[in-house]
Amino acid sequence: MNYNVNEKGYYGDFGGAYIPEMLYPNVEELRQNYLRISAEPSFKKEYDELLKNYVGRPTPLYFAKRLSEKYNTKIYLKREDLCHTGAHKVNNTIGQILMARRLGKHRIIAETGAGQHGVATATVCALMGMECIVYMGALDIKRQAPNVARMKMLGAEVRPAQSGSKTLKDATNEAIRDWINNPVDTHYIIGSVVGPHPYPDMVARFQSVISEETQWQLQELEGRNYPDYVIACVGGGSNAAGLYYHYLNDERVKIIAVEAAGKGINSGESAATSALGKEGIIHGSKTLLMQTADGQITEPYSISAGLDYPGVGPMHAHLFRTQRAEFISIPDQEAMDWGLTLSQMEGIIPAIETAHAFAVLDVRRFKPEEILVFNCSGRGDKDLDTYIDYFKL
Amino acid sequence: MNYNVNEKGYYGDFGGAYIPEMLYPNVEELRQNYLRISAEPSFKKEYDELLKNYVGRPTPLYFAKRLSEKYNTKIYLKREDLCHTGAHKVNNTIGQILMARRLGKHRIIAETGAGQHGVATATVCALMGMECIVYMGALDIKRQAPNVARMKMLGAEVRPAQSGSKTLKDATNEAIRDWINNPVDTHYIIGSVVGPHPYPDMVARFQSVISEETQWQLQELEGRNYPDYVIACVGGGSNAAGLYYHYLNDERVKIIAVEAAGKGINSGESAATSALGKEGIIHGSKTLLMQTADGQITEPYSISAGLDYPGVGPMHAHLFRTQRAEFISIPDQEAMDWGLTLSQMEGIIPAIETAHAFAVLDVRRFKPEEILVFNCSGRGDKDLDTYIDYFKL
Amino acid sequence: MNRIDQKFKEENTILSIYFSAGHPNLEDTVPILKQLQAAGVDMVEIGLPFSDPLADGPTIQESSTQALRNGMTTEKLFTQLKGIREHIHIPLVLMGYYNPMMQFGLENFCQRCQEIGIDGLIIPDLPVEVYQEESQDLFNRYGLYNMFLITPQTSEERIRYIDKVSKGFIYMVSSASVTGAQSAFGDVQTEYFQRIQDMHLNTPTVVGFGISNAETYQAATSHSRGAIIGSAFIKFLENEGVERIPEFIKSIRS
Amino acid sequence: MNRIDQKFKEENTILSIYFSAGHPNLEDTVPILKQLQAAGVDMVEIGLPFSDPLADGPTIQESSTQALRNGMTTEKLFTQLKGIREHIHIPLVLMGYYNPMMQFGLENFCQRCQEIGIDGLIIPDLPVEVYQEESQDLFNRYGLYNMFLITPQTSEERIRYIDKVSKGFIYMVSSASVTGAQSAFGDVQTEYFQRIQDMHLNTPTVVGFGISNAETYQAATSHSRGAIIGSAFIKFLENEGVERIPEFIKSIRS
Ligand SMILES: Cc1ncc(COP(=O)(O)O)c(C=O)c1O
Ligand SMILES: Cc1ncc(COP(=O)(O)O)c(C=O)c1O
Repeated sequence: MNYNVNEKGYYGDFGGAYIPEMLYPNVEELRQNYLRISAEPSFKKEYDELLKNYVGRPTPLYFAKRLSEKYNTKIYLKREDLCHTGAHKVNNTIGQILMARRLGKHRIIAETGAGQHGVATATVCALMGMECIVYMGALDIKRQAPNVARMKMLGAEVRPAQSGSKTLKDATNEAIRDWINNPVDTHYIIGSVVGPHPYPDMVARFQSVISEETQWQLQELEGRNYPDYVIACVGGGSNAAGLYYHYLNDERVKIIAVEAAGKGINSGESAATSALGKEGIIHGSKTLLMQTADGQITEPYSISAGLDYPGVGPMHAHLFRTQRAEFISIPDQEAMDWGLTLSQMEGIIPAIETAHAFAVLDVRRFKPEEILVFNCSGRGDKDLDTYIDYFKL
Repeated sequence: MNYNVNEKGYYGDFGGAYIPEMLYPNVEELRQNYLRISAEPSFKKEYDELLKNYVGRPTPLYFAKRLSEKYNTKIYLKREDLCHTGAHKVNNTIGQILMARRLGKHRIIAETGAGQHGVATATVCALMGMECIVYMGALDIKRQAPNVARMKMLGAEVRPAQSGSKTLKDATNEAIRDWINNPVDTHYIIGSVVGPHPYPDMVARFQSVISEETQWQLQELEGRNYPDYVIACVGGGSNAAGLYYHYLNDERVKIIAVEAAGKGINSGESAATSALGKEGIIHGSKTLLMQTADGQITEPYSISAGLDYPGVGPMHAHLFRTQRAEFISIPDQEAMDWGLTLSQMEGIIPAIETAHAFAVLDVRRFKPEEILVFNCSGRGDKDLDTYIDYFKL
Repeated sequence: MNRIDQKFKEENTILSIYFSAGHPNLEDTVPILKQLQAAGVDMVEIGLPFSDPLADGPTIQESSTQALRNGMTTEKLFTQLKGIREHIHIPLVLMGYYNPMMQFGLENFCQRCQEIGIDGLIIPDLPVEVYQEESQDLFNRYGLYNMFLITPQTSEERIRYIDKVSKGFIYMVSSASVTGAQSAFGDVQTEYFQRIQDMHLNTPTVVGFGISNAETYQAATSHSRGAIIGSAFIKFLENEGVERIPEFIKSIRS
Repeated sequence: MNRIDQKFKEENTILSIYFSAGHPNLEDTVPILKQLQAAGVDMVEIGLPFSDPLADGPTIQESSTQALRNGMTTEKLFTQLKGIREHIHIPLVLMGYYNPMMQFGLENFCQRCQEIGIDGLIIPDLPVEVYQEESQDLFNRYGLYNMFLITPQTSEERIRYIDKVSKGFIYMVSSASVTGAQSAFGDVQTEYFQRIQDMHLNTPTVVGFGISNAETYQAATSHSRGAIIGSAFIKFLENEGVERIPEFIKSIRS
C-alpha cells in the first residue's frame, strides 16, 4: 500500500479540500504551484540554507543512554527541540514563507493554540520583513502570555478569537475568515498537517526533513538507515508526519502515534481523536474528528495546548484506519510524569506534547536490539508554568 | 604579544589563584590535570560527541541579511542561542562535567545569576546522573522564577544565598564555601572565565569551540577563515572568550567587548567594569573589578542579570589593559531597544546580555566589505518578563 | 417544477432572507417562516446551525452558536419543519455545513428534506467538484437543487463551469468578505456585478453578503435577479423580535 | 623579638581570640582589646572586614557585613589602633582579605601596621606561593609575620613546605569547613591533630575553626600549642556585650 497523498489530495478515504468557494482561488493557486515551486532549485537552495544557517539543522539524533539502559532498548531522540524557536514548527513556516513570497503574497496570517506555531510564523515574517497577523483564542492568549509576548516582540499582531470556546479551533476559523476577506495579497500559513489539500501534503513535505535526516544519521550511528519504531505525539500531526515520512511505505518500520487522553478517554475531557473521533469534515479536510452525534465539533481537552485539537490530519486518519500505525493515548498525568523523567534522566525538559510520546515506554515492551526513534518535537520552556503548578516546584 | 594564559596562570598582570588554603587541593588537582585530561582522546571524543549530538553543535554562522543591508556591512551571527538550554553556557558545563567524572567527583556545585549557567549545570548533571546543587542569590531566585523551575525540573537543588546583597556575587561566595566544606567528592563548575587559575583558561578552552567553528564556517562562506571584527558582550567574559579565542593572536581581527553601562557609567548603577573597575582580587583572581576606594567590592547593576557582575575575567582585563580589545559600554535602554530590533529584523529574540553586543552597530561605523561576527550568546526566552514589562507588550 | 425555478419564472426580482434555525429562540423557526411569507418574501434560506461556521461573519456565527445553545439539532429542525408545506409555499433552501449532514447520513438527510418539501441546499464547504463526485446523484434523486457560490475572485472559466453545473440560482457573493452587513456598495462591487451580468449566464444570479437596506438591495438587484439578506435580518430579529418582521421587509422593498 | 615568638616562648598553651573590627559597634575595637587582655587572652586576631569574605562562615560574614555598615574601613581601623601599644602588650594579628590591603597600597598598609605595633597578618586568600613571590620581602621589611593555614587535606609535602616558609605559627584549620562553632571534635579531627603533632613541625601550630567551649579548646590544645576562637566569641559578643568578655574567657579556660 502507498501511504502518501494521491493526486486528488486524498489519503485513502481522507483528505480533500472541503472549502468555501471564497477560498478556492487561493487554495487552487497553492495546489497548482506547491510541487513545482518547492522543486525549483532556487527554492530548495534557499530553504536548505535557512534550515541550516537559521534554524540550526540538522538537528541531532541523540542516543539517550540512561533511558536506553533503564528500558533495555535503543532509544534515540530526534532533537527538534533544538530548532530555532524551540519546536519542529519552524521547518514548516520557513517553507511556507518562501512559498508565499514566490506566490507574490506579502501578508501572512496564521492560527495558533499554544503559541508555538504563532511564534514560528512571526519569526519567519520578521526574517522576511512581512506583515504578520496571528489568530489566537482569547482564552489561550491569557493562558500563554509568554508566547504572546514573543510574537509581539517579533512584530506580529496577535488577534484574539472571541468566538466559540475561544481556543485553537476558533482561532483557525478566524484565520480562515481573514483569508476569505483577503483573497489576493495574503497567504495563510497553517501550522499542522491539517486543512484542505494541499496543506497536509505540503506541511508533511516541509516536515519530512526530520526523517530525511534520521535516515542518514541512523546510517552513521547504527549502520542502517531505518529504525524499528518511529514514535511521535499527534496533535494535528505535523511532527509525526515529519518523522514518519520517509518510512511510511517501509513496512520494516513500525509506526506509533501518541494522542492525548487528557483526563481519560471516557472522561469527556480528552483529545484522543482516534479513539473518540468519527469521519467528518474539519477545517476543510475529511478526516477523523471528535464530534457530537449531530456533527457539531466537540471541544477537546488536553493539558498540552498543542494536542488540544479535535481532529487529526488526514494522513493520520488513514494510518489509523489501515492500521499502518498503532495509536496509543496517554493521559495528562503520565505525560506530565514523563516531562519530569526526561528532564531528570537526560537533562532535556520536553514540551508537554512531546512528553506524551515517551509514555509509550511504559505501555509497550521493546527488545534490547530494537531501535526506537522518538520525535523530541519541542522544548518545555513554554510549559514551565504548567509544570510549576503541577509539580509545585 | 601572546594573549593566552602563561604557565603560572596569568594573562599579563592578571589572573593567578588567590585562594584560601582550604581550596588548594581541589584547585591544584584541577590545575595539574585539566590540560592532560582534556587532551585525552577519550575525553575529546566524548566531549565532541556530546557537543554534536546533545548540545546541537556546530551552531550556525548566520548571515543577517536585513541587518547587513541596513548597516551596510557584513554581519554574521554565531548562533549560540541555538545550543541546548539556550546559551553558550552549556559548552562549558559539558566539558567540566566530563572533567569532574574523570577526577572521580560525584557531587557538583555551581553558582548562577540569571540562571542560565545553573540550568546548563543542572542539565549536564541530569545527563550524567550526578548530584547537583546550585547556589543562587535569594533575590535572583525571586526574579528568575522560570529558570529556578527549570533547575528543579532537572533534579537540581537550588540553594538560596542569603548573605550580602543576595545576588550573583554572594551566590559565588556560597558556592566557594560549599567547596571548602566538601573538598573531596565535589567539583565546582564555575560558569564564566573567572575564578582562580585554571578556571579562566579551562572555561575559555571549552568555549573556544565557538571560534573554532567560526573559522571553518567563515572559510566556507567567505573564502577566508577570519573576520574583521569579533564582537561579544562581557559579563564574566566566557562567551566573548570563546568567540575571540582563535583570533586572540591574529592582529588582522579586531576585538570589541561590550559591557553593560546599566543606567549610565556615572549613574552609580552600572556594570561597566573596564570603565569603573580597578585592579584587585575577586573570587580568587587578580583582575579588574568595581570596588570602593577601600577595596570593598561594589554591587554592580545591569538590567541583564548575566552582565550584572562586578568583575571581568583576567583575560579580558589583559585585553583591555593592552588595548588588544576595544571596550564599549552600552546602557540598559539601548540594549533593550536592540532586543526588539533583532527580533523584528531577523526573527531572533536575543538574551538581553546578547542584545548589548549589537548596540555597537550604532556607535561604530563599519565598511561595506568588512566582516563582523557577533556572538549571539543566548536566547531571550528567559528575559521575556523583562521585555514585557519594559515594552508594555 | 422545483419551487425555485417556479419563483424565478414568476418574479423578476427575488428577495430572499436567511436566518439561523433556533435563533433567537428554539421554536422561532415556523413563526419566522410564516411572518416572512406573509411579508412577501420570495424565498428563505434556513440556516442549519454549526459549531464552526467558518464562512460566516460574526452575526451569523453568533446566531448559530446561540441556536445550538438553545438546543437546535438537525433532527429538531426537521421535526419543526414537518408539515410546513401546509402553510408555506415559497421556496425553502437549507443552508448548512457539510459535516452535520454527513453525520446525519447524507441519504437520510436528503430523504427528510424531500419529505418536508425543501427545494434546495446551500453547503458552503462543499465545492462543486466534490459535489459532482460525491453527492450530485443523491441530491438529484431527492429533487434537491444544490446552489453554488461565486465571488469576485472566481475566474470566468470557473463561473462558466459552475453555471453549467448549477440549478436554481447562483449565489453571487458581493465581495471578498464573509457575510456581514454593509451600508452601500462601492465601485469595485458594481463593476463586478456588471461583469457577471455581461456574462449572460444560464442560471439566474442572486447577490448575497452585505445586503442590509433598500439601497444595497436596489444596487444588487439592478444587476441580478435577486438578493439575499442575512446578517441585517438577524440583527433586526434580535433587536425587534419576530412580530415586527413585516417592517423590516417593507424597509427593504420601499 | 616578635611578640608572637615571645608569647610562644612564655606560654605553653595559647588562647587567641578573633573578632571583626567595628562589630558590634564601630568603636568597640579598643574596648574589646582591653577586655581580652585583661581576661588573660594570649593573642588577638583583629578582623579587617571585607564585603566578600569567602573563607568565612555565616557568623563572621555577618559580623563583617555589620562592621562595614557601621562604617569600618582600613583607615578607620588604623586610626582606632593608633597608640594601642600604650595599653595592649599581647601579640596582635590583623586578619583580612588581600583586596582591601592591595587597595590601601600594600607598602602603605605594612608601614601603618608597623607604626601601630601589629605583629603579623593572616590573609586567607594569599596562598604561600603568591606570598613568596609578591609580598614576603615587603612584610619582612616591616617586621610583619605572615601566618599560613593548613587543613586536613593539605598534603604532608605541602605542610613541610609551609612549615619552612612560616614564622610565628601555623593556623591549623580543624576541619574541612568554613569557620563556625561546633560543640565537639570527632575522631577524624583528633586523628588529624595527632598526625600533625607527629610531624614535629618547627613552627608551632594553633587550631582554629570550630573551637567554641572548654571541651573543644581542651581537645585542640592537647595536640597543638594553642587555639583560636572566632564565631563563638562573636556570638557571645552579640548576645552579651563587651563588658561580659571575662566570663566568656573564663568558660573556655575553666
Ligand atoms: C512541541 C510540540 N509538539 C507537538 C505539537 C503538536 O502539533 P503537531 O501534531 O502538528 O506536531 C505542538 C503544537 O503546538 C508542539 O508545540
Ligand atoms: C546569554 C548570555 N550571554 C552572556 C552572559 C554573560 O556571561 P559571559 O560573559 O560569561 O559570557 C550570560 C550569563 O548568564 C548569558 O546568559
